[in-house]
Amino acid sequence: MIDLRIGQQTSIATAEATDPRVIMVVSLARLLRDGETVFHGVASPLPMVAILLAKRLHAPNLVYLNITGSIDPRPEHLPVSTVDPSLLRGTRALVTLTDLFDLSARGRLDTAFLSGVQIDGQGRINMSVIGDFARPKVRLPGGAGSAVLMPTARRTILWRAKHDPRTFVERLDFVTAAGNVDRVVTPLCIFQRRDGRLAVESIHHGIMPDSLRAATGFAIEADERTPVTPTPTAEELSLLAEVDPTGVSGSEF
Amino acid sequence: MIDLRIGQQTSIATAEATDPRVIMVVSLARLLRDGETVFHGVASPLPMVAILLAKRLHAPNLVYLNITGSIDPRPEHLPVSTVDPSLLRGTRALVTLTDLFDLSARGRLDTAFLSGVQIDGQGRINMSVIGDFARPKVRLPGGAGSAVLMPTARRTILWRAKHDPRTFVERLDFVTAAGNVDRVVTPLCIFQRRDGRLAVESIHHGIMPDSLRAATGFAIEADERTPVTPTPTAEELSLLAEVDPTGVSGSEF
Amino acid sequence: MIDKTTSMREAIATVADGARVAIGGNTLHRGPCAAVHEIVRQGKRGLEIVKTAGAYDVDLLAGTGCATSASVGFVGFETVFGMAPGYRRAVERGELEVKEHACYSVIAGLRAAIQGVPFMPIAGMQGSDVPEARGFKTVIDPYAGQAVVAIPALVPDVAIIHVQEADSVGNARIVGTRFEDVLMAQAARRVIVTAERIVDGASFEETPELVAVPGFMVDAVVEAPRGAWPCSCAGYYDYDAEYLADYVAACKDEAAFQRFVETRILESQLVGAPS
Amino acid sequence: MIDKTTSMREAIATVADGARVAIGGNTLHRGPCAAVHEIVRQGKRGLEIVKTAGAYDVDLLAGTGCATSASVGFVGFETVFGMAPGYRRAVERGELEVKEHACYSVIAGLRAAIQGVPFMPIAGMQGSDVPEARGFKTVIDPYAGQAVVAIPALVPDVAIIHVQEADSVGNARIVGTRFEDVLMAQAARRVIVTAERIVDGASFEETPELVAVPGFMVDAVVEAPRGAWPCSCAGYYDYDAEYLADYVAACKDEAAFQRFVETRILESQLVGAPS
Repeated sequence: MIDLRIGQQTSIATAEATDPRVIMVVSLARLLRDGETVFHGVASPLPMVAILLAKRLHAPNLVYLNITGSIDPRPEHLPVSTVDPSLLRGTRALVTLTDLFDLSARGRLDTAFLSGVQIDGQGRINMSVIGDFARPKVRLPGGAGSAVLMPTARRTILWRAKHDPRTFVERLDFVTAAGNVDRVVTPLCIFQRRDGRLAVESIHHGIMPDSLRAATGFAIEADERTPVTPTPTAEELSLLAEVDPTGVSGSEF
Repeated sequence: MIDLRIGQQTSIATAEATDPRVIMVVSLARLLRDGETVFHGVASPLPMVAILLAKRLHAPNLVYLNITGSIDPRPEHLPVSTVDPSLLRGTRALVTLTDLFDLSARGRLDTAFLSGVQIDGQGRINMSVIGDFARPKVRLPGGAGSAVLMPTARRTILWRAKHDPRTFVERLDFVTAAGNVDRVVTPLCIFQRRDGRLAVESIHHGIMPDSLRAATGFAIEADERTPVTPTPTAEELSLLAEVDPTGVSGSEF
Repeated sequence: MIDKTTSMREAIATVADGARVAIGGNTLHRGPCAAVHEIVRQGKRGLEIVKTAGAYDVDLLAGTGCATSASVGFVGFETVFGMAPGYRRAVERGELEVKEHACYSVIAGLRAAIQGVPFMPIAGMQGSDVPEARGFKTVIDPYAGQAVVAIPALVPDVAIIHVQEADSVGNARIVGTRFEDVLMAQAARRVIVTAERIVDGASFEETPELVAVPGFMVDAVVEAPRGAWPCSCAGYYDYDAEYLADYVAACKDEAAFQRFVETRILESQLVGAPS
Repeated sequence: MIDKTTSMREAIATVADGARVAIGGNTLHRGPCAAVHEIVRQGKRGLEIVKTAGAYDVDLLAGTGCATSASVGFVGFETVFGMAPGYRRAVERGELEVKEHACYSVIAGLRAAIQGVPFMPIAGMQGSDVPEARGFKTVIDPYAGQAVVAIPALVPDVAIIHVQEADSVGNARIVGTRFEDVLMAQAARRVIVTAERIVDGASFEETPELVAVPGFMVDAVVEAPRGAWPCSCAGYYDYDAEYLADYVAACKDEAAFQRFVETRILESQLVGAPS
């Protein structure tokens, strides 16, 4: 996830259960399953924390993979850069990024975390340009592995720390990647892809359905009957505080 | 090189300069150049000794590559198996066989040593079958890397410790590999490939031209004007005795 | 991760008749021979062997009829003991189909499997009868238009490798040459690791660079001291020239071969079995 | 082998204007930044950068006009400092052509170069605009007939990587993550290794498994202590957040950027220069 502002380190360790940052990281963690292989790439503090949290909560045998090539690392201090050597600590083996892409290419990667500066109603992403591709108004960082991971990973979980009509758009300026998107987690809601379209699965505590619709550039259904995202439990909160005491996952906001 | 007999360890360390085993290994060594990358595969005692000899003689910067993935090893005792872990001694890096094939595939391997149970007048080899491919009279070991190395290595040096009409044939039962053959070294002579055909470059000491012709299944020119392979020098003999004191290179005969 | 240690018997019991089995090591070195012996004991049938350069392992599986095809680049005992007698006999009798490869085309097929693509373009092969004999097709480079040989993906049902050290979750350390073991482990649907020693994986944390195969890619781990014998195992033992000479000699006569298999393999102590 | 040690100035002097330069490391980590600074000092022009995921290195080469194209999958300072300002400006002004890639397609192009084939088939890419935008063609699998995207070979003229330890003949040890450095070194026509320390290569003989790039594939070796700075170098130092914050801030204004390059880079001590 890319943010124009310098990531601030405000601690979410002490934040309330209704803090969108907390809801996002806990919601991402809840989506992970025990024993599956899970990968995040660069610029991914929220997935990094969510994976480590899930391993503490309900997925001790989840296989945590990242660009450093470490497997199930036990970082002493969480880095803001999610390619940081501190993610090597405790690994017993080292693979390469190539090995991880290959793993996904042959259908052995269960879950990939990806994000997009623009996300459309089909769950496709744009990480390339705003405006014309050849001569863009804004040159974005690029999709990293997404054009390969989204179609080949068994499922992709998208996340984005910003939810506004410029992010969730009707039409992408450029389709950087498309594929097996399962869920999209935002500060306002959780989308689930059903029949190729993003539908609101649950809306976060305190978010009004009409403000969610207003913040979303494509048509969605959300009203008072829309389920509310389960509030993080005391256990989830205390383990989150242990996993991310310095609030690295807050750096995306 | 494959031999139906169990390789005997008769020492060539004390053999005379006119011993065909000595002439072969020295001739192979003389063909190597300083600084080039040189590879031998399985079942290659003569090339192994020739490479180590060349490094002592005139090619100290030759890069010696083999299937163990070692680079310029300094084996304490020469193995008969040329994939033996004893070839790891002294290497500072380890590559894989895959890396070595890739090296050749992209044009960076200067010289590959290969052999054939049958060799024809174009310097093509058969390591696959005698008789019909599907239901052979004799199933041979197979060409190992030759079908890839012969066309991609900058040059291939063939050697064969046997020189008779069943080995040097007019027609191969199966073309296992063809490619950039430069020289073929045998117990009787050295062939050089000129205009796509093997021609006698030199005939070993004491070999009669007509017996060479009789031992060769394809047409060659050899008479009293055919140059004689330069006899190994005292320096070559003494360094050979140092490099191969147990006569491993004799195991092919 | 979950403990994956098991017995050799149980690990090999998961190998189905007709399976495509990739076998690690090269010629006389670090082949998973204890596992191969267990395959013979369990009387597997219809196996397809995948290996770049084999010797005793492929020869025994061919000679005992466990294997009915082999995707191989080379099978022989090098200049040490010459040709592979059991392999020769099986092929010449039409009991074993040789899917002839260059070692590099075995690697290319494994690479395609690893990368999830149907084929791998390969340099070389010009002038060889192998592509035609094997039905290897060519593809046209869509950029410069040149023809290149395409090797179809080669996906082993199981890869069996023998390593010096592994931990209980499957992290496998190979000392010295890795041969094609890592490619096989990545390309295969299942991976069986046999190891000289099963060690505490915490000891790998200091230099994870030395682990060749990560545990999450491994399905079963078997402690098998001398598990490469009669092959060599770097840092542990050399190949057993005396045993191999006896084996090759026994192969010259069918009855002698049967007797050799009975007395020297089937009745011998099960390596890695629960005691 | 021959001693390949040289100065940073001499090593980078061999990089021609217009060269395709593969740069090791990933985002904020182990980029060969001392070499990149020397490229800026020598005022190279028309370079094409090859990297999966870049940050300061690609941004600086774009911002200073040394690079005019980049084959990259990602360029940004992650969530640490966000977007790459110099890169953005150069692209938005039309001064830098982005040859958009997925990181894996950069890898595929390098693999084709390594394997001496014109293209590499790649899984994925379905539904992405990248293949059309880049003119990536498809090939038909000659066996099952399925279409697969073909990435053309990507052959760097030179690969520049920074490692923790190298010996004088180029054997290069990488501690921790190797990123795409090894692929780049194999794919490139020439290889420049910069190292924190040049050590006696005899010390590598005990565990040659730890050497990532063998010396015979390397053309030049430069001792460059802190040669990845301001990137991190595993086991040596973390990335320099303060410097990078200053850099990103300076990029917001063109004059400030020029001043920053003058005072913080051009006038600073040449790392690895002969003293």
